[in-house]
Amino acid sequence: MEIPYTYKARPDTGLYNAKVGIWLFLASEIMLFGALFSAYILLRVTAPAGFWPDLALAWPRGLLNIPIGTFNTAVLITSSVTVVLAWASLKMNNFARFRVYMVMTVVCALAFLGIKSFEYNDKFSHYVVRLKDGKSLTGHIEVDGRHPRFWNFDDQWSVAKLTEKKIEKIKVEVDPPRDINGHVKKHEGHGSDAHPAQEVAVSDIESMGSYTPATHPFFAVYFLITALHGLHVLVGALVLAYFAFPGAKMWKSNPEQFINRIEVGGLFWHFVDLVWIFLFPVVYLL
Amino acid sequence: MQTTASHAHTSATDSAHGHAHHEPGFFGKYIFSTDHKMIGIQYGVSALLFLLFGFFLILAMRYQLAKPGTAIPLVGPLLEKILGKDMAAGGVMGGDLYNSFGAMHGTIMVFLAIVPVLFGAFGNYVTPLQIGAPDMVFPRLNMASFHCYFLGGVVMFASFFTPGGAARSGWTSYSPLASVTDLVNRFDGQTYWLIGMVLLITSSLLGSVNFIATIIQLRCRGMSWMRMPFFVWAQFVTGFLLLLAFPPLEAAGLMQLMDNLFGSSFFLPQGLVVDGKELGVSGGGSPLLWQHLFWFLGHPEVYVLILPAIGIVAEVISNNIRKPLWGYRSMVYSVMSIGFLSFIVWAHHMYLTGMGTKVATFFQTTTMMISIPSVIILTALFISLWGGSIRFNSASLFALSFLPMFGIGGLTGLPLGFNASDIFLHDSYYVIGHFHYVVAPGTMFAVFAGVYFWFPKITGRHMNELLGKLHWAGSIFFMNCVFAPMFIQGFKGMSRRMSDGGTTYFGGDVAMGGDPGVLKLNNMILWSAIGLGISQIPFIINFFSSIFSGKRVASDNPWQATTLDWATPTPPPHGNFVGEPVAYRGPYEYSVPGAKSDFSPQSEKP
Amino acid sequence: MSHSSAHSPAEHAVDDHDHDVAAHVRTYLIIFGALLLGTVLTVAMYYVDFSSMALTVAVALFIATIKAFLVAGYFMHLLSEKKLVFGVLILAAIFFISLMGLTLWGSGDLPRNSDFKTLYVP
Amino acid sequence: MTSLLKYLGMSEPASAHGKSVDELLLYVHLLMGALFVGWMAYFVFTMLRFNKGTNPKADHVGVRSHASTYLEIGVAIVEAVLLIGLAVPLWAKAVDNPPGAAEKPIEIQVMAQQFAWAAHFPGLDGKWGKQDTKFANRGNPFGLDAEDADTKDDVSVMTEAFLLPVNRPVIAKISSMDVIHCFKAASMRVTQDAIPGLSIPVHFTPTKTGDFTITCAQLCGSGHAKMRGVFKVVSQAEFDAWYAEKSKAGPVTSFD
Ligand code: HEA
Ligand code: HEA
Ligand code: CUA
Ligand SMILES: [Cu+2]
Repeated sequence: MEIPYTYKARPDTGLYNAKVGIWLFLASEIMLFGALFSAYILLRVTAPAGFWPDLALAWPRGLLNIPIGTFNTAVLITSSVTVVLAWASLKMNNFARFRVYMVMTVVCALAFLGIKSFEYNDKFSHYVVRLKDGKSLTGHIEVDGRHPRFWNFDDQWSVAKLTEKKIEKIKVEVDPPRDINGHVKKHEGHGSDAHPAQEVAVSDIESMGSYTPATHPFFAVYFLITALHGLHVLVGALVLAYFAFPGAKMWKSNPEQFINRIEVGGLFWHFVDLVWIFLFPVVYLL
Repeated sequence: MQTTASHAHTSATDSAHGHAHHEPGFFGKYIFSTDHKMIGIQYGVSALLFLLFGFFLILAMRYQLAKPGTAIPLVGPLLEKILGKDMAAGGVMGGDLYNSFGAMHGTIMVFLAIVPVLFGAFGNYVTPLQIGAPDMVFPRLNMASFHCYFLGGVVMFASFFTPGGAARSGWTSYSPLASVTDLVNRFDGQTYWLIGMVLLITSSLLGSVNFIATIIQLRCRGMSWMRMPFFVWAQFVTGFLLLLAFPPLEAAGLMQLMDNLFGSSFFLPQGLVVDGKELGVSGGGSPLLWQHLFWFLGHPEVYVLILPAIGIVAEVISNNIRKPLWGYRSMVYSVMSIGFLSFIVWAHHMYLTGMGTKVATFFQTTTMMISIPSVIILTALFISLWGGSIRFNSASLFALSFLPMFGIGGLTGLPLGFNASDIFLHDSYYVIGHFHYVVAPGTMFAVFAGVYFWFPKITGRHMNELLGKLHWAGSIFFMNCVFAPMFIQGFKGMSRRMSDGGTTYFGGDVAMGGDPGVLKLNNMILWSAIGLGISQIPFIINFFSSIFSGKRVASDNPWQATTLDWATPTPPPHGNFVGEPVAYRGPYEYSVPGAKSDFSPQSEKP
Repeated sequence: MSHSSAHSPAEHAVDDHDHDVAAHVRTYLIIFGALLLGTVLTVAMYYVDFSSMALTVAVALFIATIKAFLVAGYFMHLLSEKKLVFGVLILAAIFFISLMGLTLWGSGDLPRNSDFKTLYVP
Repeated sequence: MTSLLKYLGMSEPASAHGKSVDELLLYVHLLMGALFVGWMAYFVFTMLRFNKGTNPKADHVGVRSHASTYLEIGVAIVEAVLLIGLAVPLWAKAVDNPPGAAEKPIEIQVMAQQFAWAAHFPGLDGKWGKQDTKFANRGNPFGLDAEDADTKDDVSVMTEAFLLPVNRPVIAKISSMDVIHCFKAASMRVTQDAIPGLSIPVHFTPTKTGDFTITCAQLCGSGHAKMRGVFKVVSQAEFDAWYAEKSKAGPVTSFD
């Protein structure tokens, strides 16, 4: 016996099955990301003052790369519109256009992930170095002529490890100074002189850590939420890619159901975009 | 509609498989089945096995409580051999082993036994039948849900054999304890626990999406909302609880996983000094955040345990008293309000973490509010009995005993729900008594009632009544002997989760007002628990022997029931119904004045 | 269902008129522009000093909410969606708000004179 | 009335607010008892009266009266009364509002660690010594700075019992250095989780002298069951003598 309403809407609810399913699923996703956002806000609100050394603030601000984040937002928004255009193309019976839009969507997704991993690497090699005199520096470091790489665990430095390896000095490419809001101070400008390299004696260092989850709850939250979001992007991209190519066979056999599938896949994709719409200001800008 | 069983077999195969007749192979039939009935059976068997396993864990613990410091006979040396000297030196259960058994007992009973058997097994098997659906709405998701559950179970089970042993921070896994118990093995039992939980949560999410969508979309013609059997309503609300309450725990689980594996500090505050040394973490986290996220699931979860159980009981009772449920509508509204309210009472588990008056008042008010719909449901069930013509068989005995047992458990929730009296009772054995009355004689009895009740539909054979009644008598007697003394122990101030059974506190400490008499109760509980275990033997024998040699059912509707699940052939074939089922009336039209028999099935044309 | 038809012919059946969908496409492109504009505004806001964190947060969330509304309302066709979907989303919204709100409230309202620190952390 | 609870096995309360806690417990249990007995009687009656033998033909409608509605409303009202009349005010008084200076409360710090309790008094000078995480270890759970002048006369009690004077309010600031524990002095009707990262005051006024146990009521690791603390409630004079002596000796923690 066939399961009814797989592609025709049930008269009294006005919905076909998969649509009910996806909205229920999205409701649970709201709770999932909602819990993470709640955790973020709670941790931030209760963070002890002076906890982040760089600023007189409990919570680091403005440490993420805003231009890149903005660009990625645009990429994701673009993919959101292309996916809905793909669906509209099918509605207008234009399969070729559908495929073009779908491919564009998937390309955007991959671009997003690529850019994100670039950002990740940047953070993993960015250090906060707390000095014994109470001051602290942040910036990329250079040890023995090498920059740390996040895929290489031997490359993650700590004071203990430096001492053990008998390394006496490291170089810190110090970040431009920031004001209390985390904004880069204007007159400092950008360019090469914004990153003066400074030698630091290991014996002067109290502690150091890269911008990783272990260094501050902010990074823990940032990495957890963006990684989970990235996973959603990845899964979404796989599903959409499947619909664009192998799964597109259904367009011949059962066009109605195929359009529904695209709609449902699109709903998921828009949701991923929605999460980012909140994620971007909340972790990059606030 | 009524055909004999053997006849049903043929007719079913004819019509349902008529169009595409291919028999699935072994894997297709038993492991990768997408048929809701087979998935229900898979869930049921795995969950009952976990139930037994959870019981063995607690049995070992109860021995340790009754005779602290002595080796567990038979099992002790085995534990020492398997789990190592650190855990069970000389066959005596150490503190760590006790804690890990306790944590795993709670986890296994809740997430791997009772929820899967109620929601996964009965929910899967019965819900589509009762609403007249051919299957679940997403059969492949349904299969994936079972696979995630099974994998989660395997991970949990495997964790016993990791270095350092299984998780041992309670089923609640409070941070920082969960993050600092094992600083040597970072990939420890707790990590397994978290991974297992993520799998189980995924399974629940897939399941709940499926259930809700099925109930919304696949109700057959005539099956309006108010004609749904109460069991279906219970599953519907349970689905929402799982759908919306579980994700925050998933989030929390991921955070704790990060704390354990990547050294982050979501739940670890500044300035932790563990084992006399400063813990090298950044700090800045909040231990209470974990508790909030855990109990945000934890409280709805307890209703996940009880609502389907009440659903089963309602079905069995109305069938066996030959009478409609009294106040069906108010029961439905109550179950909805329970579902809604259960999301905003969670901090009653956290009264003593430090709460100001305002928040504490909010949560105890909602807690008292949620007890009202429970009272309404129970009252409706009690009142239904009036004027009935009650039949006592194995199923109905269990269902009827559910009522006072759940009553005791629910009532003892009240003094816990008032924050001021919880000051005294918090984390004492009173709490253990409270919730075991709801989950053990409560929920478990509903499970048994359900098994006896639907067994004939599932297998085409009855279970043995004599063995069933034996099972019931032993169970109800020993259940009470196990859990009633716990209230007394609680009043005497005995704390839960104590590996020495309270000897440290009660070793003649007169000021506590505690006389060592409470310790003697531990002995009684041990023997009762053993008795309880023995009482299950008739059930296990009955269960397996009846599959092969039970009395064959005389008709497709051996209990003369009204709901659509009995309007199918026995056992229901793939696709469930012969012809399109239609519901013409409410679910419990028993003893309708003027009707020709004392039951008017939903599917019977008026 | 009475509720649907007038505004949303496109999503129900494949035999909708093409020009309806074409009209939708125009809407999508407008929304796309609005979203990009919203993004620019969000970033611009970061460089404006509102001199109050609360105000900054309010502005940022306000813009984000509008963007979310556009995506959900138009791309996800929520504006013309069935009641049932709203029911589910409203439940999720209520529970999300209570999770966030009560957790924050609960962690803030401690017995009098409690401190957010261990006895010795300065 | 509250002595009824003794039959249930409860110890006498030994603090000023303890009686109110017991009253609430009693009233709730009376409500529960009434419901239990009433419904059990009804239940047994239906089993006898309405089984297949005694009532072969079921009645489609059953109960026609609205008694149950009144009963449900009754339960709700009793719960509301207990809530508003007893639980909320009691919590506000016994948990939230600390005694004012006029009542001359004696302030102590309580620190939990795996698996022991420690108490810290400011000493005769009435000033707390300087405390810092970097000094904290097993022997010095309060992280006292040995160099600090205010520390010298502090009293910090590790394993033996500490003393409290009878009939004087105590404010105990509860905290933990590692995991969550729970400070439970059952006879005092006091329970408060000891949470790292938080310092939460509880207050009570002991009204009886004698030895009292502190139970750890929150799972905290392998030694949870053994984590027992003891304090003695004594007369003011006895307390003063003990306090002076301890204060002179300085904190007994080993500063290693
Ligand atoms: C199925 C499970 C289940 C159910 C249904 C409930 C139901 C309730 N629970 Fe329980 N509870 C748990 C499972 C459950 N609980 C668990 C597992 C824990 C411990 C978790 C842990 O810490 O590990 C716990 C702990 C717990 C606490 C925390 C205690 C503490 O740690 O200090 C509190 C506090 O408010 C509480 C309250 C309640 C209340 C008010 C209800 C109410 O909903 C009850 C309403 C029901 C009634 C009021 C009954 C009405 C009955 C009649 C009208 C008729 C009676 C008739 C006869 C007896 C014949 N529960
Ligand atoms: C649904 C949940 C559930 C269930 C059913 C049970 C069932 C039982 N529980 Fe448990 N328990 C918990 C959930 C549950 N428990 C939780 C959450 C905790 C807290 C953990 C923590 O502290 O973190 C706890 C803790 C707990 C403690 C406290 C430990 C401590 O604090 O130190 C005790 C002590 O006696 C206990 C005892 C029992 C007993 C004797 C049963 C008995 O009722 C068990 C009876 C079961 C059987 C007799 C098996 C029957 C088997 C079959 C029918 C199999 C048939 C098989 C086939 C046909 C294949 N439990
Ligand atoms: Cu400390 Cu339990
Ligand atoms: Cu609860």
